[in-house]
Amino acid sequence: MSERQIQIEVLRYNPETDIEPTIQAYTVSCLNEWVVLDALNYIKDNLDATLSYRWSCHMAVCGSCGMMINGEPKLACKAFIHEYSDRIRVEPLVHFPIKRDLITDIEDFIAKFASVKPYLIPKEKRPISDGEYQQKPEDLLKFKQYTLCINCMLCYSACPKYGLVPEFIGPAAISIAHRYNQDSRDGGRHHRQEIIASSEGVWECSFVGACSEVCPKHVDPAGALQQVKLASTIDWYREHLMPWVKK
Amino acid sequence: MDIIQTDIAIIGAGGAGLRAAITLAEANQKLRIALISKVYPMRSHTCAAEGGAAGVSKSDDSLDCHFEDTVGGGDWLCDQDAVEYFIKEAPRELIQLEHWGCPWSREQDGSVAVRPFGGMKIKRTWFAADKSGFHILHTLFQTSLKYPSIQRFDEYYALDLIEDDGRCYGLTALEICSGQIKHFEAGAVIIAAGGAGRMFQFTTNGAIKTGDGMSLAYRAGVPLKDMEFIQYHPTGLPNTGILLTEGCRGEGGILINKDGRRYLQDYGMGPETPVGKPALKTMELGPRDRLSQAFWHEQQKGNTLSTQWGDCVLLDMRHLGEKKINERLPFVRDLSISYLGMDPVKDLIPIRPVVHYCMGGIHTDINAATPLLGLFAAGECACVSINGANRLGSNSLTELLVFGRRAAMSAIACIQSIPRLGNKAALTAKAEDSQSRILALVHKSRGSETISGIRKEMMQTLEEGAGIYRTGESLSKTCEKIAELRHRYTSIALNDKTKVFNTELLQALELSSMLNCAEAVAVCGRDRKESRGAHQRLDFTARDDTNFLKHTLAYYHPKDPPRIEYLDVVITKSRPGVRDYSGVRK
Amino acid sequence: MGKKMNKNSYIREVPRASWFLKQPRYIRYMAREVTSLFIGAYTLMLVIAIKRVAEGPDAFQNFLEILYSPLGILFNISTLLAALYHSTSWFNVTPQAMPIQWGEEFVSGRIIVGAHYIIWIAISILILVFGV
Amino acid sequence: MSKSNKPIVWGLFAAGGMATALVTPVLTFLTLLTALHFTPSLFTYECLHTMASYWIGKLIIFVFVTLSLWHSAHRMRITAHDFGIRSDLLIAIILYCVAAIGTILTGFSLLSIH
Ligand SMILES: Cc1cc2nc3c(=O)[nH]c(=O)nc-3n(C[C@H](O)[C@H](O)[C@H](O)COP(=O)(O)OP(=O)(O)OC[C@H]3O[C@@H](n4cnc5c(N)ncnc54)[C@H](O)[C@@H]3O)c2cc1C
Ligand code: SF4
Ligand code: F3S
Ligand code: FES
Repeated sequence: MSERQIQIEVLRYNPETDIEPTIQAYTVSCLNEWVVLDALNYIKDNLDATLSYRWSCHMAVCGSCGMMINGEPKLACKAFIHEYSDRIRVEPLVHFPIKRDLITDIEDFIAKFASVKPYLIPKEKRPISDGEYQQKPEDLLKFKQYTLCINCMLCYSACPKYGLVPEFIGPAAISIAHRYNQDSRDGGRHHRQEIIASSEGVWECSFVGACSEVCPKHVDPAGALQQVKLASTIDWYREHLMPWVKK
Repeated sequence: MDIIQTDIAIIGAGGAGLRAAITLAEANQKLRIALISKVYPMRSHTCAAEGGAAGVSKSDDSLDCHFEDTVGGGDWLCDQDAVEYFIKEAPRELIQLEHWGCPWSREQDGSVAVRPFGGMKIKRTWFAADKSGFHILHTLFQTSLKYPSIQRFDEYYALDLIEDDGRCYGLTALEICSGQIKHFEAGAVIIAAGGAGRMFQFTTNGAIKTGDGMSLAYRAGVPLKDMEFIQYHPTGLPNTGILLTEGCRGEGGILINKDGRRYLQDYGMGPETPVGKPALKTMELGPRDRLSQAFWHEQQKGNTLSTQWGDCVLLDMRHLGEKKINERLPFVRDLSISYLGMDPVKDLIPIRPVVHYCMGGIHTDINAATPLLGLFAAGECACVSINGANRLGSNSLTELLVFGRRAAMSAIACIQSIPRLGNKAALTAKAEDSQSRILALVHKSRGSETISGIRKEMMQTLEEGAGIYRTGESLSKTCEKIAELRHRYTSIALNDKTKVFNTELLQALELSSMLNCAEAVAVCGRDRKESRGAHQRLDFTARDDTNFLKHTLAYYHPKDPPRIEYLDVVITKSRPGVRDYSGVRK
Repeated sequence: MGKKMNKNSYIREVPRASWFLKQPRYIRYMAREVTSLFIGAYTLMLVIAIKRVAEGPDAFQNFLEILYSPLGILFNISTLLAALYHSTSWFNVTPQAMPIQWGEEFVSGRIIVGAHYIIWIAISILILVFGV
Repeated sequence: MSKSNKPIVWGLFAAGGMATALVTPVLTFLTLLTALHFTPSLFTYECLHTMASYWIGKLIIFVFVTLSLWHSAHRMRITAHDFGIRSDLLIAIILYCVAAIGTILTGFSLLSIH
């Protein structure tokens, strides 16, 4: 197992004492198979117990450990040391306020996520005693990809539109709405349209595509958003040019 | 100190906590529900569960079958009335999740698909590819957003239960982002704070699984039950401990030693079954305890492969083919490639047993009620005793649902029937005490011990003394060591005095929880002088139903090791018998 | 670059007009967007050309004279480059915007992109054959 | 929140994007040839005039030019915003007006060709 001396430069910010964030560098001898999170844990345990960051699963599924690594939004538990040079810069996810060190305030995202009604609004109610809804594998495939989002918010950090227009509901939240819209069991699309087809919704997106490039779970939010635009456009033409056609 | 008034407080927003919250919200819109969690709900470790959730749904299966598999798998330490209830409710809960949108994998005809799991005679595990827990958690979290009465307190760390005169009246919790301590006044409290696998160095558990919930109840006088039973999962990645689900074997993966032999046949799980045609309840589909123990024996015989990460055996899935692996085990493939640089489609994957699950936990009865009035528990932190001495894979996710709901219903019944007459002054004083304890910890300026130092020693001693195979001697040593560590813990001091997001403080609190749990593990283990399920002693190799067909109860003591008591196992219809995974029997 | 906000959080402001210089992928995006300037100008040129055609051969000849100027040549070269960039960047993302499910499986993105390229080439050849 | 009216233009934008992606490169290539005095037959007065004298020719030219105009106008609106120009409404009005004028002009020109 090879080891390398790596300079880990971490953005530090303590709201109680600092006016501005500063960069602090730590030298860590890292095993080549480590991820950046391992290096942070090493620092926390051995060099500086005050360093603060979030993490839990260490297997890229809980979505806690999103941070900017060399300027790119990444999961620290899936950013392999061997892919980096001897100096790694770690900062909190951009576009989110910094609470402390690598910890950001994500309430804005949580509120937006909740606002799109991300739950099944059944097309037809079914009592438990009737068993499960029938859903063919091909129907499952229509939305499966969008269920894989771990809410890590890397896409929000990558999306310049969210940075410029903070009201933008953003990639992950709209993708989860799309996920339910595409579900054969769901009938709640028009409820969600009220929110996601608004100006702060999908129309803030100009298909930069950065969200999909950084998404660690290949959710492809960019794709979801364009599909929502297409569907909303068809809705619009239908409502305005053919008002007699029922929704 | 701020007081937050609520009807029912839930500690933990993993699968069990969310299921409880939704039950409460549906039962009565007017209930004030406080859902308290130290991480945002979707970060809870339920998200890591891969394989699936068991419940009888197909016509070739039966409740009796699920019952037998579970009780036998648990080496007859399960409370059979609880198991019966669990099994009866299981299908209902899984269907309910389906109705909430859980993306279960499907058969061609549109019905929910099931896969085989270890120790089961019939395929009955519902799965959503190999991200079952992830989908369950997210479905529950998203569904919970429907209910405005569920008030979430995300990133609040529960500190102490507030109890007076034998009844629980709420808790104190630290608002992590501000460092302030809040007093939650509640008519009932449900603990759903997950497991404690982080006591061990090599584990599939996430950083948050530090036994806080167990410790909360334990310190409030509620016993921890059957803590000696720690499940090792046979197939973890050797470098990180990341789990490769039992589904790998369920779909047909095989285990071989360094000579290419399917060694499980040498440990009572043979005869060998054809490669790629797994037979239920035998060979690779034996139960976890047996498989992990077989590894240990292979290691003793020198049949394991020595790698840079220690001794391993090999998991061979190549014969499944790329298509099936992508469809059924995409996450496993992704994890192996990312974290080990090996692709199960073409490589043999080295694996070794890894600490995975705590069978033991907060003692509850079949209603999810603890002996402390007003306190309930569900999920991995609880021990209703459906898992006995060894949990069957995929029973736990279902347990979260069944007993999460059960705990909620019991809590409602409790606040309706039992008046809430706490002594205000006494309760406030207790809350103040809790606050002072934390402030003292933060402000203490000089300490001779470090958190990481004590943690490391704790992990080491558990590994040495309470691993797959144990002896009286190793366990006694571990007991002493942990008693010493608990004592030394009082000499730690924090470097971080910041209020906002003081993660060092959290680590200190978590370490104390783990030490409490670890001591229970070691002491309970030392006193159980038999081998049963996941608790295997080299000095008492046989199961001893005369003396130990009993649950161990550990009672907390602030300074000394816990007091141990025993409780009879509830047996309704299945007398202890032989656990047979030879595949010979029909 | 930033400012302090209430609730003690620190906000890093995004520079309004220069944000895209931060990352190559943003520059690629802006390049794609800026093609619209060229395509727009070119289309206006077409509008004028059509108007000149309507006005008669002399008017059209005048239009051609402008086209012959060095500026006209430069403009056409840059428009060609912009148009090529626009086309490729457009086709490459079609599968995201319009996934196609065929039976159970989704058609692979490569096939969708490939199909667009084939149609593009076919149309271009057709126009070339017809137009030259 | 109310539903946005952007779909009106977005429909044209998307259709125009596809149309220009398919056709514009080869057209610009032909005009470049013209500018370099290798005038292809398409860009002679006679050819254009003949094409535009048929209804089908008019239609094709009109649809293409219009879509292309609206595509660019809409994208430029976004681009202006991306460059930090925040008077979105003003920009939108200007650009869409240009596109509308272009559309009308093209329509009239084509109609007057017989
Ligand atoms: C890798 C892995 C794979 C697994 N696969 C399967 C499987 O396939 N099938 C199966 O049946 N089981 C499986 N299990 C087991 C199962 O996933 C867990 O037992 C189960 O998810 C535990 O759920 P829970 O709700 O009890 O706790 P968790 O999901 O762990 O949630 C605990 C909650 O408590 C909160 N909490 C903890 N302490 C505090 C505190 N002090 N203050 C406030 N909040 C607190 C946390 O924030 C969290 O929200 C697996 C486990 C692991 C680790
Ligand atoms: S869409 Fe992808 S990047 Fe965005 S939150 Fe979900 S998983 Fe993360
Ligand atoms: S990066 Fe942003 S602009 Fe749209 S395509 Fe993704 S949300
Ligand atoms: S620690 Fe869970 S995603 Fe990185």
